[in-house]
Amino acid sequence: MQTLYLLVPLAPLVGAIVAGLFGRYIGTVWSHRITISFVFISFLASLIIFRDVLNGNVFNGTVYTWLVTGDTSFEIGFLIDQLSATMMVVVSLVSLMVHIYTIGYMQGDPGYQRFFSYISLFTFSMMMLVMSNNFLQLFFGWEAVGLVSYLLIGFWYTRPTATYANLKAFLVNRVGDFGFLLGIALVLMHFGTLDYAGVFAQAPDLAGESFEFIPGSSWLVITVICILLFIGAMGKSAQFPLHVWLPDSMEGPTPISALIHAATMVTAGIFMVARMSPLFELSDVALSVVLVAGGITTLFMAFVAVVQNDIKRVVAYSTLSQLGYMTVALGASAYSAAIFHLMTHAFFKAVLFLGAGSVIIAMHHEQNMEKMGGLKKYMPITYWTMFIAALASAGVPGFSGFFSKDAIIEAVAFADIPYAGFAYFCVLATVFVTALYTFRLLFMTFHGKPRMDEHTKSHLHESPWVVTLPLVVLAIPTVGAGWFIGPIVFGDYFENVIYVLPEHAAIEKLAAEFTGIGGMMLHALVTAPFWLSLAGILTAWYLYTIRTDIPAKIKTIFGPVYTILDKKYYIDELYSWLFAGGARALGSGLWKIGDIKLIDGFIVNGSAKLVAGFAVLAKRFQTGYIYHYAFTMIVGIFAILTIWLY
Amino acid sequence: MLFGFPLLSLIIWLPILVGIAILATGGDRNAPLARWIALTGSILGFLIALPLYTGFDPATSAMQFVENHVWFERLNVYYHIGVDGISMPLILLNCFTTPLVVIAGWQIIQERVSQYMGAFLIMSGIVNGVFASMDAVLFYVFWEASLIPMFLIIGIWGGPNRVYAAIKFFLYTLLGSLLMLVAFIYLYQSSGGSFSIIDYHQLPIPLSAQILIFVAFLLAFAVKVPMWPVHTWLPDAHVEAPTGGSVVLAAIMLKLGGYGFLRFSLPIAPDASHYLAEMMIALSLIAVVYIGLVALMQADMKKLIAYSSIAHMGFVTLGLFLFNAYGIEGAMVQMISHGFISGAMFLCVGVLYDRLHSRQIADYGGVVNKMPAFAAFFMLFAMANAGLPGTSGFVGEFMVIMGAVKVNFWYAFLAATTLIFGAAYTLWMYKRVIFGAIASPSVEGLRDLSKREFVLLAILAIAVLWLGVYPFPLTDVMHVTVDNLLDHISNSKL
Amino acid sequence: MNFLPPDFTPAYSEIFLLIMVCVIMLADLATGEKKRYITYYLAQVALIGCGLLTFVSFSTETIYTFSGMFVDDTMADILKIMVYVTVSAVLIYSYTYVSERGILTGEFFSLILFATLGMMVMISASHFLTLYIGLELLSLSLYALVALRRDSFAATEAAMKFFVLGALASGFLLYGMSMVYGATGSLHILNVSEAIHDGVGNHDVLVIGLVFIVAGISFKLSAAPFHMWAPDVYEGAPTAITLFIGSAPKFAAFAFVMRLLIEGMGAMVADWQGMLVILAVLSMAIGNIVAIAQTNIKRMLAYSTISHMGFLILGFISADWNGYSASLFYVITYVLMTLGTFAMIMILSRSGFEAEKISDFKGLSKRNGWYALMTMLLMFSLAGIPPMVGFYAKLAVLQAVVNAGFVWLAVAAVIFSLIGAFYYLRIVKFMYFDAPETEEPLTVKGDVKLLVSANCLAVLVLGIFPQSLMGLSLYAIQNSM
Amino acid sequence: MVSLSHYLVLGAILFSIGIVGIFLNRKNVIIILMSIELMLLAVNMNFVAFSHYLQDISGQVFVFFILTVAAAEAAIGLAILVVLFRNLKTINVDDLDRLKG
Repeated sequence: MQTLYLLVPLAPLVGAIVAGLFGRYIGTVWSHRITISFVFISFLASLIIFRDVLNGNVFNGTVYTWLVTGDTSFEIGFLIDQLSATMMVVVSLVSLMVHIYTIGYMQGDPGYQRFFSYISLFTFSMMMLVMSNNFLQLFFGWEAVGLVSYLLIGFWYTRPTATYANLKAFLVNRVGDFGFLLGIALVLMHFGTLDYAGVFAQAPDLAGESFEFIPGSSWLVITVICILLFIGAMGKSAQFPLHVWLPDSMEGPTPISALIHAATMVTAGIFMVARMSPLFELSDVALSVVLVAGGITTLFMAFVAVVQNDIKRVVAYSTLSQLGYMTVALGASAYSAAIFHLMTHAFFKAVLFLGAGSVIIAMHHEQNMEKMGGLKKYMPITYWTMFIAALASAGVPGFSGFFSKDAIIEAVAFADIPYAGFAYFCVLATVFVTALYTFRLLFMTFHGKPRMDEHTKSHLHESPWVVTLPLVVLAIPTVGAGWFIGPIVFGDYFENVIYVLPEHAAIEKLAAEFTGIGGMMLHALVTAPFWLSLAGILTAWYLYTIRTDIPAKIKTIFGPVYTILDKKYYIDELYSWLFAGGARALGSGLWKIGDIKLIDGFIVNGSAKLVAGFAVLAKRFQTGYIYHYAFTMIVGIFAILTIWLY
Repeated sequence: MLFGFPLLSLIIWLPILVGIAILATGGDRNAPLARWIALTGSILGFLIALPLYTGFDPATSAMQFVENHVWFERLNVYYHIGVDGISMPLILLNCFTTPLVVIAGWQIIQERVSQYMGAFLIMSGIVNGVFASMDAVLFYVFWEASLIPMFLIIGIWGGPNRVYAAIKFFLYTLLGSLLMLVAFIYLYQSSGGSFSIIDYHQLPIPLSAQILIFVAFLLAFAVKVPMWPVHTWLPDAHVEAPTGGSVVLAAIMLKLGGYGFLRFSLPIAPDASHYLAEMMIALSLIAVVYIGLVALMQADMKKLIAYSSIAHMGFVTLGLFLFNAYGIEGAMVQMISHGFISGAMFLCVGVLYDRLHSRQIADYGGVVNKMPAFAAFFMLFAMANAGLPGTSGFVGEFMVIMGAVKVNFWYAFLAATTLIFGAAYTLWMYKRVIFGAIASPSVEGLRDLSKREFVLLAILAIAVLWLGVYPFPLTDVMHVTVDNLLDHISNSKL
Repeated sequence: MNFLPPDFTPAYSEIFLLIMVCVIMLADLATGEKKRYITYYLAQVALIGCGLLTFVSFSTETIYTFSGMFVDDTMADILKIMVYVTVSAVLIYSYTYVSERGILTGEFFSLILFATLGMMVMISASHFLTLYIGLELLSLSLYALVALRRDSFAATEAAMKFFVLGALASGFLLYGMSMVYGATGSLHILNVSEAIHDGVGNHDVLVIGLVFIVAGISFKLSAAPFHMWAPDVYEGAPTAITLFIGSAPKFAAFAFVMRLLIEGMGAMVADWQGMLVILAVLSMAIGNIVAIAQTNIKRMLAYSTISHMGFLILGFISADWNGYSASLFYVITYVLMTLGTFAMIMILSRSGFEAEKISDFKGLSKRNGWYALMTMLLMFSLAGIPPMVGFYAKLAVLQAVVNAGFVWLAVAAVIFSLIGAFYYLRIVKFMYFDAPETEEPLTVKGDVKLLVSANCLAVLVLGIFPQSLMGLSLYAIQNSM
Repeated sequence: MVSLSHYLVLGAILFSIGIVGIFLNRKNVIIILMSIELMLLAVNMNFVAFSHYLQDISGQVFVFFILTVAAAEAAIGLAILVVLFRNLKTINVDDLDRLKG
């Protein structure tokens, strides 16, 4: 079995190296064949492992010792249990689909092999992150994923906006990793080891301990650790303060938006918090922070999504909002619901992104929805798969999205930690907004009068099978995945992996009422979310097919509100002015004044000039007159005499 | 003494003798001869250094390969050399870098080739001497002698403002080391007439004297590291030095300071080290944060990398004064990894400089379109410089931060900011130089890496990745020595 | 009253030299302008003869003759041998220079040999009178040598300054001697030291005497308050004479201090130690700082001599055999370096062109790599950078000072030597970093080339194996104390 | 009656007149030569006084050597003076400032 575990991450790595280093020699066709076959091997292996985990044997072992220092040894090892197995399947499936999809999307692009090597490298890093059994390897996967997203966002390096976006993405991720590393440091300090098993074992008896975090106040150790780890998660999963990079990362090619910025990388943060559930459970303060961050992100990003006209930006903000959902679920200790939503979201978001990609191909890389319309006739498969994904995303009963989102909403209702009320309100309001912007996208692109120019209109046709096949394949779980909610969320699927305190009993209460999928769907008719999403769909239908003039009027009435939303609450400008600008100003100030004037100018050259000044001064004493020389000799003697005699 | 053969002396004197032989080859007519002798000499120097690693016994903290002969009894000075867990990796780094530097200067240096190659080989021998010497005067002689070749390298083959940089470099280091000389003489007095460093480790010294000695050593090593207030010579020296010169300067010369702290300041004045630890940590943190910000604003690539190496070396001094195993071993690993990374970064800038003769970032843009292989290597080294896990840059910083959090969370907090600043200035420079459309016709004319440059960068890339993925063999060597040093520091000498 | 002829054996070399000088003067009458090399070879033969004589009569115990006025101990023998070597080196170096300037006359050789005789008498003086006679013989012949170039304004002016200040200094010295004579009642150095040791004389008179003697000494050493003559004389005199003034007399001055201050007034160590500290600090300060502002190479080397004399005095301050042997070692290395440096200046200057400015060293590495390397070794040794011998000299002297408890003085010395390092570095900068002004190849005679290379390589070799010289100086001091 | 200290005081006065003669004089070099001679004679005065006081002959023997040396010095001093005059056409002390700095 060990070789299988090794195979899952190493196969894509080998593929990446082959395509990366020897891409030019083996040509485009062979490079995508090799990478796809290796990722396929990894997918198969993870399926086998998934089945193996299902019938019970969990694995936690080390591959090799990375480093030994100060009586702790850091290893590279794997922890294969239900959580990592599901994640492995999800990641490898979506990655495989994206690999196949890219053949069509990146047709004729000069960097073809390079792109394939990057996405395989991404799969390798994601696998390392998911399968790791200690914090160090988790951090390695964390940063490697950040690196690959940097490479992929800036794939078309000649576009200045792309290189700006990838630098911004990397730096914001680095801010998150900054917090994450400090969290790991504290873990090592207080637990003495970075191995999950060791840490989780000691966690309960460390719950009470606190230390002088800020000289005045003393904080719980666990709280500080969890908040720091969550900062890392915020950076990676683009939660409220550190979300600015995700919309810009749309500069990268669409396949990677689907793979990285929807399905896998952004969910790494959620996976990490779920994995650290034994720690998070011990600190209510941390959970409420998670809750609040999730709530803010989900609501406010949804509003922004409504006003976006670029198709990929809409889907990006929708991802932000859905991630907010998962974070809220984590905050409410409904980890299994969060993971379940992560899984379902991976599928329907991938479909939405890939669908948007296929629309963009058809429209010759035109991304502005205002220039689209009436594509339904020309692209039936894309239309119908995106329609299913939209239904799932809006949470219409029967589709996967409904089950996971509904579970989360009710879990938050039962949660009783501080700020749960606020989170519940956010989550509820977002249901309506999600439905609104998802179907706004659908109607603007596929229904109504075609608004594109003649030339593109004449060329409109359905994308090749390479593009539509993944859409169809991913559409199936978009519908079907929801039905497995029973065993995964309410059953004992995550039984010994995710640890939930008895008092955070949100999931138990839900499990008690759960009467199967049918019962849940019927029950939904009674609850608010169903009606909200229905209302959202209807308003979208009304505004964007029947009375298309109303949105313009709304925009004029709510002028300032519209601009705030359009400018994404001016957060981007604030960050670039405060942090980037501030750092540059401070840097040049320190350099010009500190280094050049003060140290170099004043102390170093200053002392040199001082000595030179003395030299010229003393040189003038040597006047050349004999009597001056005689005089100094006599003064010398006289001085010594007076010193010694008196 | 390994099987009766004075290996360590050979490692020190072989490069020097080969260097002198190259000097003797005279003018530029037989330049190729000088180059080939230099290459074979440096590779030979590296090969004979390997038994140091293979024959090294990591179980004992005592000195190995020891040779001890009388040098001159008048002042009771011995030719006493030996190697332990701290100095052995540094010697290997030095022997590893010299062939690279010789290859780097192969085509670029056309005038006075024999003096160039000779200077480097002599330099390499002398630096080996510094790391291996266990006698205060022998250490001091090698320490000062290493200034002369570097002074000539910067001064003769350097850039336009080389004279100022060379003299500033020389006098700056000389100021520090002269005070160290007085400290050695004082120790010679109080130890009753012995210059052996090992006696100094056991010598009880009152606190006030310890503080004076520590300050004297501090000035000498702080200039070399360089630590924050006395660092202004490094950017000038780097900007003006030829490519090979700045690689040696960054990869090896800066390690002399770190090594000095480990060999002298900590063991000889442990109480003073504890007493002044906060100040040292504050200085190192300033180096990390202050220099990180200053590096952001540089318009000259070499200056930027120079400032970045000051920030990385800030980690070394931070690690040293945490007085725990993570810190010190982290500092050691950081020194080795910084040797590889900043050496590689300077080679990359050298590759660009040889083509366009300009170091200004503004003169470049879109280099990736013309030099994809170079862009890939430069990406790897930029990421390593920003401390990406999987590359050697991360290992040292990780261990030091782990050590810092044990002492005080906020030390680790400030140190960890290097993650952000490091990434910011390196990648911003990378973006402006490499990414984007082709900025100017001169960039249009660039051709990709020549075979020589490719081999050079490939070797360093392998080193950086190997140390990042599997650092175990390096740290395994230094455990016992560092633990011995730690419990030596912990018990007071008053 | 029977007159016992004194034991002449210790003074054989002095007598032999006197005879040879007379022979040279007569030989010079016979030989015309062309065959001047005969007097040159005679002079060399004289020096070699003295060397053999001193070497033969070498013995570790000290012998007193001429009723206690003349002493021959190991230190005296070693110093004399050093003087012979230095003077013959001076003659070899300056032969071409002097012949080009037309001062290759009989007087040149006889005056130099008379000066050597004066030095030898000073070295083995154990009576105030012999000391004074030796000193005056040396000084007067030096005044004459400086004025040898009759047609050069600078030389005559330098000679006059040197004469006046020299006379003033010897006046001080005599006044000091008279005071000491009055206080202790004897002119024999041994009796004087016993008298002071027993506390015979009136303390104030002794202190006045001591001050005046220290003034005379520091003039001879060109130490700080009494250094004013050195820059003008070094610059004014022809380079060959400056070379002679800068090297051999330093041995004599060292002996002068040892005999008079250490052996004579050793008991008053508390007093003269303080005075020497003042002298040392002032000379290091003035020497190093003013040298930076110089453009004339000879004037710069004058100030460098002043700073080196400051370091030399550091050795005396420690007032024990360890310090004196450090100073002796310092003097030997200093003379070795000065010989090499001035020889390089003479090599650079040709007939009609005086290598006066420091910038004449520009681009020497391109004109002639070998001599550039040689000068670089000298410069780094003068600056006290290991692995050259200059460093070990500084190390020994600093160790002596710290041993005597003057740690602050050592720190001050080190700071001044840092300032000093700059102007030595500047010469290396001119040689290696700048382009040459003239493309003239250097024409050098075989023997000078050989001697200069030996001299400079000695600086490096002694740096790597300093034990020989250090051991010799220790041996010399220990046997004669 | 005239005691040792009187002689010493006289010697000291003569000595200081000699010194003052050297550095106060702005006119010509000959006066400097004369003041040097005066200084040496003052020292002789001291030696004779001490030798008589100590009843020890060696002091007076020393005086004879000082006299001969003083003569030799005067000779060389005048010789240099002549050469100086031939070159600089002046023996004014103020003109001897070519070498300075």
